[in-house]
Amino acid sequence: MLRVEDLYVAYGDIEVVHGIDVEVAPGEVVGIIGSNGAGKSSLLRAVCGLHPARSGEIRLAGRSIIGDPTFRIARAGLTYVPAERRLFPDMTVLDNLLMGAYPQRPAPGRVDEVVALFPRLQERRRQAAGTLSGGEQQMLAIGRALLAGPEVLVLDEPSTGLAPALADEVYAALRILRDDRDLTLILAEQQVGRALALVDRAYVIEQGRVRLQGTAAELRDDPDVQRAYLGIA
Amino acid sequence: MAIVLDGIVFGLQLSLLAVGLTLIYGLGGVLNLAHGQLVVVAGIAGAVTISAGAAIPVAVVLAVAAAAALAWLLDATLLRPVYRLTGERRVLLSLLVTLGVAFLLDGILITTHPFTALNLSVPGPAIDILGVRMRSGSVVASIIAVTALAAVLAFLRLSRFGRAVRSVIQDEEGAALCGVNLPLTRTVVFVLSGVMAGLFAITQGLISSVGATSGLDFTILALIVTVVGGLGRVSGALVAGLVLGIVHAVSSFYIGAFVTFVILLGVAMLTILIRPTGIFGGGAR
Amino acid sequence: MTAPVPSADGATPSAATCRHTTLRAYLPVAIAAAVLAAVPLALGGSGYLMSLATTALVFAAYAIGMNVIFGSSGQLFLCLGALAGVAGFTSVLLADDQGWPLALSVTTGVVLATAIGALFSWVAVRRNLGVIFVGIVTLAFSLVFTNLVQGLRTLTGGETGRVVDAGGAALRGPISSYYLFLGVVVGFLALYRWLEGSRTGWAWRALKDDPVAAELAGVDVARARILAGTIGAAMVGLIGALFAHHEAFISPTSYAFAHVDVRVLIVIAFGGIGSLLGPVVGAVMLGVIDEVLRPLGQLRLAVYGALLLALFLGFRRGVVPAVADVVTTWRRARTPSDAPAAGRGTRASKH
Amino acid sequence: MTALLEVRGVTRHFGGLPAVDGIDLEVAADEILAIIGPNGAGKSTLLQLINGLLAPTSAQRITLDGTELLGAKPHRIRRAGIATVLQTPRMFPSMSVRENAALGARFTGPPTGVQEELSPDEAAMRVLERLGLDDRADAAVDELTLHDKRLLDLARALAGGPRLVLLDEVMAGLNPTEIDRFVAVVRGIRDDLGVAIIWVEHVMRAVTDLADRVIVLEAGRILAEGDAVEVLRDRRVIEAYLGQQGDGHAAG
Repeated sequence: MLRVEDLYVAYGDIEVVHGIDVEVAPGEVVGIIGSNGAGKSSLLRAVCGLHPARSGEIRLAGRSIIGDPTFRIARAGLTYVPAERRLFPDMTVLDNLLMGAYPQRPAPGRVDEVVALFPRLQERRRQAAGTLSGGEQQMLAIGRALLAGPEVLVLDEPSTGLAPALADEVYAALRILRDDRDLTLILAEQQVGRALALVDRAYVIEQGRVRLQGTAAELRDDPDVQRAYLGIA
Repeated sequence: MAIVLDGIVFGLQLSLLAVGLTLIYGLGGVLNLAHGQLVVVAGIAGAVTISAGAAIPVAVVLAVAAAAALAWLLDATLLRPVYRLTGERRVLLSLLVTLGVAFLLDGILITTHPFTALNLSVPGPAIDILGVRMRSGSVVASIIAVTALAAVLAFLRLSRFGRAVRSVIQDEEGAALCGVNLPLTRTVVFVLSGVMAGLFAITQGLISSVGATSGLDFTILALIVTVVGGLGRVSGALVAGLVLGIVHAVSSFYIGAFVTFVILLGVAMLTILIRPTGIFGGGAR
Repeated sequence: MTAPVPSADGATPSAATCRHTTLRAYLPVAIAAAVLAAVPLALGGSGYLMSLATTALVFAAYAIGMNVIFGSSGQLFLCLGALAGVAGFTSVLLADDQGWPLALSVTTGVVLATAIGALFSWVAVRRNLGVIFVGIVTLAFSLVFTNLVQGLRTLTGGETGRVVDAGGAALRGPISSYYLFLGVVVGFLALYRWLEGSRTGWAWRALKDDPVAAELAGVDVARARILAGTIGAAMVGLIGALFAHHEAFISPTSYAFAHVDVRVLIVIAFGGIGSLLGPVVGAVMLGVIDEVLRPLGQLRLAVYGALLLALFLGFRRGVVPAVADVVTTWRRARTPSDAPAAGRGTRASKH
Repeated sequence: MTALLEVRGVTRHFGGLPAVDGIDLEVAADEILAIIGPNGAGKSTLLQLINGLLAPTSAQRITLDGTELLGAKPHRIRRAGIATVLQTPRMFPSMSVRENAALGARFTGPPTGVQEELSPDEAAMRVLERLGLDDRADAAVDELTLHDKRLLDLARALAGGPRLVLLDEVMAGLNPTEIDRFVAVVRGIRDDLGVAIIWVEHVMRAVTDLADRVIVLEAGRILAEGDAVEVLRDRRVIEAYLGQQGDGHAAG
């Protein structure tokens, strides 16, 4: 479904991703785990076209999308939920959700379906997004992405800045999404425990390179994961 | 009362001018100092068409089309290199480039059409509104302004594309992630602002006249309203236009025109110094 | 390899080198002064040509002021004409109507313009206003000024202006006034060069490159910005006041936005923002263009607009520096030894 | 212990949420203190509260050697003796390497460990020699590698004679060899010049190598503090980094 080959990403002259390969099959749930600064966000921002890749290849359903503008990649079915969420603060929750479906009209009932996943949003439909709490904003960001009806949903650190209880709530929703087998899910997370409990398979990224990869079960039992992951070489 | 009504009419016109300016700024960080020249181009295009013997409606359509076309041309050519920059550098270059455009157009229009002016006198008697007699020209102008503003607001609030425009103003990256085509949105809004400038020219032609030398004045008026309403805030521009229109009318009547202009400029300066986000900036909704 | 040098030994030669480089720094100013001083000889004393040359000097001086304000600290003042006009009208009113001595009235005018410039800078820094807000506030001030002058007819003569009596032979004679303005321009250039080498100059360079890094390196960015606005406004005010007395006539037109600010922008765009002699070269070019375009009348406005566009879109750094670059590259290309190293950097990787 | 830097009760909110929540900390002269913690824990915010780039929402005091720095502008804090090196090298591209370093001395005292009066250029050369950049003193900063840019940033900091240097993730983007070189340089600065260092880092190898003491931040508060190896074994620290394993046990 998504294939990243030998990707290099740099900010100015700081190269942060040094030749990463990632492959995700349709319907798979894949984790990209690693400590902060490991290069997870840079990898994902390059995948969705928000930051240009220095070199490499990115294919979505077999078609090269490298160098495409973000809006085209979004329309091609890959939707990214950044850690900063990027909501429209002065627009209502409902308008934010409807923007997710842009440029089509959302299928009837689709908004209700998404809101059903996050009941907290229900009572706040007419409220401005900027007035929501951090957890609600994260839910809205995921909800907005779902309204696009993506084939690949990419989530960047959905637990960032959330109290544990709220993070649990977000992850509960993600578990429901995982069981929807039409959706391919890619999840970047620094909380390796949470991530491995959700995904089928994961890549452990360290300093811009893939350090380990394997099924969730393999990685959970790997004594190297914690060490590698904490960045102690 | 008649004065206040005059002020409201003028205020509606100001809103028409300022909403266009503020939308472009909100969307692309471009402060178009040639906005007034769009009005002048529309005015002269209309006047020339009329003097060539065309019917008024044809002239009106041509006038608005001329402003829209010029706006499109600006966006598609000279502003391309500007959009490639980011942040302060984009704002600065846009200021200098559009200032250059303003003088370029002024020079050409003043030389080629020194005495052309758009005057659209509407036949018919004055009309009684709330016990006040209004010239029919003012009534028609108000109807045009109100209709245009309502249409723009409805477009921004209700249509999918309008929602996309608002989303870009609030968060460019978020909008791109939702699949919004940013360059296309910018172009459409630029043309829309041209249409509004053209309509302003029509309303101004109904009430007084539009000549080649008034470009800078229109730009400054739009700028004042935009600043007082909060740069990039549509609802702010709308309210500020009405309020300043009334202030303008009352103050011109009781104090005099030149002091009025100084007062308006002073209000704009004070707004920036005290509350740069605008006095009526309730949000981009 | 540089070995650590014993300091007693190292001090003397380095101090000498220092003085040497200091003097060399003023060499371009001296050359410019010498060349400009010879201009009246070349023009053969024609009164008309002399007045054109004097106007060019006036614009060079305005542009140096703009270089101090905008070039060094990035504050877009769109009110140079108004600042000059404040000084000009103040000085004329005090000298002609109140009978003040010329020197005192000019000084008062300059002080007033300086205070206004300093105030704008101070507010902009305090409120942390971006380039666009500084631009709008100062543009609004320009228009307020023009409108006030036109409105206060009894004092200022309104739109038509008024005759200025105070002046004296030195300011009025075609040759003497040329040298007087030349003295001011050379003084400004020397001051500019001196500032460049001073702590303030380094503060300006640093804050233009990166204000946050400058602040972190110990630069008082706010003070440096306000100083730029203040010094620049003083320069502009001085020229504005002298100009009024020189012309023997004052009107809002000679200080209008379209007359002063737009042309100064063209001058510095041509000469290169922040370059020492750029304003002089740019002002001469503008003078020539003005003269060539005289028959065009109002169409000159269009040419100014086109120039502004072309200069800022085409030569972001200024025509003079760009030409200098081309010449250097061309020279380098002819000496094949160091050709491959030229102009290569890592900057290309930025997006 | 007499503290060089003392921070008491510093809090900073962003939009109502605390990024730094009532932090107390002390740094001794010539100590290397590392601050680690997951993304968004408030590490960089804390540094910016110390160097003045951010103003605290509330605070009791921030003192350097007894001098109150609370509310001072960044340039004042720099002149008082706290220099900063940020993750993204902040260069002055219009200046040469030497001029970049000299700028650090122009507005402050002489470099640390130097007694005599030096011109800014001389001060710059001293520091560039120490960091091994003197052979490129007249180069343009564009020509430097990332590693050398960080060194130059450090040179600019040292040229101003700081008592304390704040390093914000300066190992990010360096390769292993460069990390080793940089670690040696940082150690040299502390050992030879007696400059104290607060160091936000996530390259743990460098932290365990260098730090005298480690503070772990989570959600704007200090979660653990102590010797590097000890802290990294701390159960709470591992959990903060890794998140809870699966469902159920919600750590308070």
